[in-house]
Amino acid sequence: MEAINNLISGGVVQDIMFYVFAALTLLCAILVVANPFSRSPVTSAMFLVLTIISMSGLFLLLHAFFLAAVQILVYAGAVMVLFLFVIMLLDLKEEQRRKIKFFGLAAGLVSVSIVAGIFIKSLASIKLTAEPALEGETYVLGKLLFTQYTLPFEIISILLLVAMVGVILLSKKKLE
Amino acid sequence: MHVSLHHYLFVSFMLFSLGLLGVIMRRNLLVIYMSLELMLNAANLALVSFSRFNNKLDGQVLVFFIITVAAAEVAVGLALIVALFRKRQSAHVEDLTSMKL
Amino acid sequence: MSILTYIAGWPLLAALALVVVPRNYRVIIRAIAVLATLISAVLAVKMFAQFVPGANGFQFEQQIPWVESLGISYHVGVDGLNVGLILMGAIVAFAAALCSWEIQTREKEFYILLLLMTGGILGAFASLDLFFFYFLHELALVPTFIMIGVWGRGEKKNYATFQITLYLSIGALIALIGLIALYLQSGANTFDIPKIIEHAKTNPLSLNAQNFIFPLLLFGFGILVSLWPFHSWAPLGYGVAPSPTAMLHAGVLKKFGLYGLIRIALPLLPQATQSWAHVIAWLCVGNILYVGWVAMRQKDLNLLIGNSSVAHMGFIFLGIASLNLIGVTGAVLIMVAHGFLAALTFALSGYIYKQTGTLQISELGGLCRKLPFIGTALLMAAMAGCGLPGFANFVGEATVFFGSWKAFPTVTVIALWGALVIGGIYMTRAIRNILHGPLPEKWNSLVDASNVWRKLPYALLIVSLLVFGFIPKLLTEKINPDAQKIVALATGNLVSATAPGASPLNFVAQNK
Amino acid sequence: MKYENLPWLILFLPLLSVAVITLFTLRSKTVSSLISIGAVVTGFVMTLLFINANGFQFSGETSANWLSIGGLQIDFGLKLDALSMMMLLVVTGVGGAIHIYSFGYMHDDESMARFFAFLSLFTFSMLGIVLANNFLMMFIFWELVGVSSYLLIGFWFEKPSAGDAAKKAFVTNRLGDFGFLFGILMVWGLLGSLSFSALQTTLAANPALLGASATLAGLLIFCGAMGKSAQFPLHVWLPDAMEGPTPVSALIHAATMVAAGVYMLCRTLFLFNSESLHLISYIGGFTALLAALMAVQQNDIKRIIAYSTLSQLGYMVMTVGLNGPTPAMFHLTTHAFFKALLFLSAGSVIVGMHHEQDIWQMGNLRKKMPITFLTFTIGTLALCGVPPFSGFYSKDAILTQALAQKSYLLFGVGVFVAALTTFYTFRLFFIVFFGKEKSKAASHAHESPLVMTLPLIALAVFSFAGGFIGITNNYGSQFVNHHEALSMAQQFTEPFNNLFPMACGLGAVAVGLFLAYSLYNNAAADPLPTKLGGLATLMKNKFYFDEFYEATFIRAHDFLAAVADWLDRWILEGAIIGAIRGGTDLSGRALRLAQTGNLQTYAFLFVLGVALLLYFVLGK
Repeated sequence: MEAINNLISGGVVQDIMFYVFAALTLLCAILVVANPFSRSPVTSAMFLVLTIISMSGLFLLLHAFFLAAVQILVYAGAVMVLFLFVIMLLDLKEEQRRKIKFFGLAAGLVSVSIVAGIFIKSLASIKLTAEPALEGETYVLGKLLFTQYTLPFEIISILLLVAMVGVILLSKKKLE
Repeated sequence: MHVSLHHYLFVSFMLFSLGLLGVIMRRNLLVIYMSLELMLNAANLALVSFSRFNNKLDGQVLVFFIITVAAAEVAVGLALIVALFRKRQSAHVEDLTSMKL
Repeated sequence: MSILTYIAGWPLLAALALVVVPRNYRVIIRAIAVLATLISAVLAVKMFAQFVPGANGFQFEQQIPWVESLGISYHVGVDGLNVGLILMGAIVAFAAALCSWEIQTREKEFYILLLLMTGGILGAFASLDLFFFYFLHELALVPTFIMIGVWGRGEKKNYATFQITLYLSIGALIALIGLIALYLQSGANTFDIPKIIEHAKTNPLSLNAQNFIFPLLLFGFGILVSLWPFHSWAPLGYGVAPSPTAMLHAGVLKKFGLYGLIRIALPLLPQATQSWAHVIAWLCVGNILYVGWVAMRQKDLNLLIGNSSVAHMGFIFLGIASLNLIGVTGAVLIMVAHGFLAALTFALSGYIYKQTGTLQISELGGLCRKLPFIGTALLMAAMAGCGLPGFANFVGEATVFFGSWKAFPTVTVIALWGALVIGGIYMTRAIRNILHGPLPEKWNSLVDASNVWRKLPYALLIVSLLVFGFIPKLLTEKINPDAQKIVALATGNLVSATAPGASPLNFVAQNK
Repeated sequence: MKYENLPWLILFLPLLSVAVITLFTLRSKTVSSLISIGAVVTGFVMTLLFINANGFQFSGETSANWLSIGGLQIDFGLKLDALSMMMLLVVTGVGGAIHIYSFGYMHDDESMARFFAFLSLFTFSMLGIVLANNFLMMFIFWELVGVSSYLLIGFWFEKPSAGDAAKKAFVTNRLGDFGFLFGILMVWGLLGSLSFSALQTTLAANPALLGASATLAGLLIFCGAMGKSAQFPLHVWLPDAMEGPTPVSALIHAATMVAAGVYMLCRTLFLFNSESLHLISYIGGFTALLAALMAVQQNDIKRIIAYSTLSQLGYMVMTVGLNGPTPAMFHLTTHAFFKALLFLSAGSVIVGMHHEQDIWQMGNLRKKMPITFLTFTIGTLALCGVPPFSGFYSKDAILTQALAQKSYLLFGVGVFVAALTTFYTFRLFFIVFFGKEKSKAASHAHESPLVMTLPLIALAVFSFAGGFIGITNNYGSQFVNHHEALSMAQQFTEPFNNLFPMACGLGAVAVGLFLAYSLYNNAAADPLPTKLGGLATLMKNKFYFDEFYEATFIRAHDFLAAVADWLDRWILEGAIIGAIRGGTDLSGRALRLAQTGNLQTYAFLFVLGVALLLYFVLGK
């Protein structure tokens, strides 16, 4: 038991877990965007759920326990249910395999390479300041939210309310 | 090799690129929307990892907000898609173009 | 609160009030508009009467700080230069509101825009802060475009709207660049015009800065005032504009650029003004002679009036270019006089259009028989337009001639020819073809302006022209002391304006 | 100065009457005309009072500041001296007679109130010219006179010819005014003042002040007179001006306004140097000759008299040019009387003939219209210069002046014009009043009412006696070379002091009368065209001046206007505005290509934009 604990805190297991979760995340993400077997949005949605779950694993590794929970609750729970609900509602057939447009492909590649360029460029300028040493974040995070970030917090809640009203209005049958 | 910030950032970048590719190349509105979520999550991951390696919690607060906004956005966006679908009977991007060259 | 705030404020307030009046209460809408402008006009007359000629500094001043870090404040006040303009603007606005009965569609919006325009113009003239000076002008300018576009007449409406909007926006933009450059270069860190001028007395702007800013102001304002060769928007725009809009724009709003030149460019950019004076003077020839000829060819009454109004701008520019007390005073005199005159002519052409449905000169004729009142008024307007003594225009033009004679004798002689001969030719031709001659059968049903309300705007404008024509001292004794100050600033510290390196390019290079 | 306020009243009463008529009484013909007549008659009485109180040898000024801007000081001032007081008498006196006459003449016109308003406006402006004490005041009233003349010529505006004539008169006058104002500016620029008395003092103290531009300035000022007094080459408007009602022709285009040029020359004589005066005298002589020749072949009764006015004005201008302001003003005054008389009599004839103006439609009117016949005869005799009518004295004074200045050519012209004058006047006289009735209207002609004939009689008295009641004396005191005061008897025999000019003048009259009698007594058609051939055609067509101006001045301006209009339309509007408009349009079209409506294209562009932003923000 002691040995296992050491193994975990020693970082080797954490490293392994990172690779596992990262690989899982990316693999599921690929399957969301480009699934060679199915074009159905349902499949994509299901893989998105997997992506999100594996991402919350990454969050755990980063000691963001609260966020990991929220991620699963909000994303994998609420948001994805909404997605699936809409997909079912619209009763979408499996997407036909249209030809990939050359323009789309080119645009995608160019965009990605641009992002990659920016990424590499900015990586160079990153300097690590300290070793990660935060513990018991959830309590601190809560305190931060309700002290320093009270105003944004309230605004966000209003935003949610507005979004709710907006959605009700939008989904009324007759849009004027 | 010890896992460092760069590893997380690389994953975040990959996620983001995948999302971007999806947005630009896929034609189904819903899938595009999911790709957008991917991109948002990529950003979240980057923020959380920055927060972790900088010993500051502000990044996590931001992620918290992003998740909330994302929830609201998904709700509104999906409602729009539904409304659009009712009008056009399609969730296909190319069918939605109405401008003429 | 200064009386000036009320003069400009009432119309704006009334515009707000109109927003909540339901659109089918036409009488109330009209009444509110007329009443608001009437109050403005009465207050303006009161202000004009109370104005003390030659008092030091500005009168009826009011200043409320707004953005203190940039030095922007709401600052209004009058001196001899703008007191007449505000009076003229308020009276013209009242007349324009009275003439607006001819608008029959979307009245509510029209009156709101009209009142906005009125408040904007009066505020711009009263304003002593560069920011509000420009902002209020734009507030008045934008409704013009809408009014021409929506209530304009004729086939070329869209074309003309497009043109005038683009052209004037470009002019305003150029002027804005100049004003911002002026703000930055003056170093006074304030938008307050008197403060900038005070500051410039001890720290004059560098020659390079002056030579960079002055052309911007000249051509920016020049476009707004239809300085040749940037004039072609004017006849076109006025040709299609509904007459109240044309009255306010040609009469009042157009003077803004000229006023800006006198108020800002002359005292702040003296050396540049001196080196550009020749250019301005010769551009006037374009306005006076060339546009006069163009006016001779016009077959549409509004185009003719529009061109003649452009020609009149030439005299004002000539007065400014002469850079002496007599010339500048004359320029301000014409600005006031031409305001009344332009409003009068456009109001009359509007009436004729309303009655006959056409302004083609060849279609008209003999109208004096059926429209004695309108005919007489048009005749008087035409006579005032070709500089007949008794009307205020003559005083202004004669003064400008006396002023410019010493500075630019050749240009003065050409301007004389334009004023006396060419002006006489096209005005009498128009009278001959519109009012004289036999009355065509189809115009037998025309109705003259019969009741007091219909006659009032015309009578008011004519009386104003006559009063200032007979007793020009009313204006000159007010203008004189302040024109003196401006001229002293504009000609005072004479540094050779053609010093080496005085080109705009150098300025840009040094500032990089 | 006693009664200092009286001149102001005299000046402003007519203006007041204009205001009252236009504002209140436009609907009532009688009230309006009475107001107008009252204003001018009161003015006449006041003038008499004023002269009675101050005497003719008095000279004074009264003024109020009108405009004062730095170096430009303009007074609204009245100058009262013999010159202006005598003119006041003429304007209010002759004007009053004509006002009263108009009451009868215009009685059937529905716009009579308007007519009297215009007439009062004219009287106001004319009085202003007479009383002005500085150049700008004079110019102001100069213009006002021009416009009232414009209004009155175009009074019957529904007649196209009236409208055209009014326009022509206005524009031609404007040409003269252009020179006038130019000259005023020049004088002001050099001498720094506008007031006549100040200018005279300055110039007397330092005659070289005008320097090299003295001649030019003089000629430019003369341009004003050239327009108003219809001197060659700006004479073309006056005959056309006869389109106005006859009282207007009498008042404005014979007695007062056209004389304003001559008056102005006399008023500002101190400005002119000998070269400019020389040129002026030749222009005057040439005008006199030209107009007399044209008059010979005209057939419209008013036009004949109009040409004779032109010719007489030429006489006066010539005399001023010969440095003889006194004879010029003398002739101006007598001419005002007899020419007004002739016009009014002609008007009476026209009314009697039911608005027929062709003399070849008239004939034998002496029996039908005895009073008119009598007054017309007096006017004719005075115009021709038959002793002892007033014209004889003034014409003789002119010829004497020409001889005294040793200007033999102009003397010859004067004598020749005198002969021509007699010839064409009697041609008119014989055709209209003698011979047979040449139309039905002539046989049904009738005498005019008393309100018209009374003024005729009053004017006839002055036309007869104007020569020896001392007019010369009064003018003479104004100028350096003035005559001694003469008694009436001496006045009466004055011409006999210089027998040679008198003899020439009388001889010319005799020749003219003989020719006219032999050709036109009992003539049914004009015999001259066959005798003179081409010359008669030239005369009849006024030497083609109208056509010449049409082809040059008007065409040139129209051509320039067309060019300017073309430039404006295609270059300024087309190219410059077109470029702005087109540029906006083009960039709009180009940018539209980016708006495909395809979501993914937008997304791609969005990425590019973000990348660009980041590139700038993060550093290059």
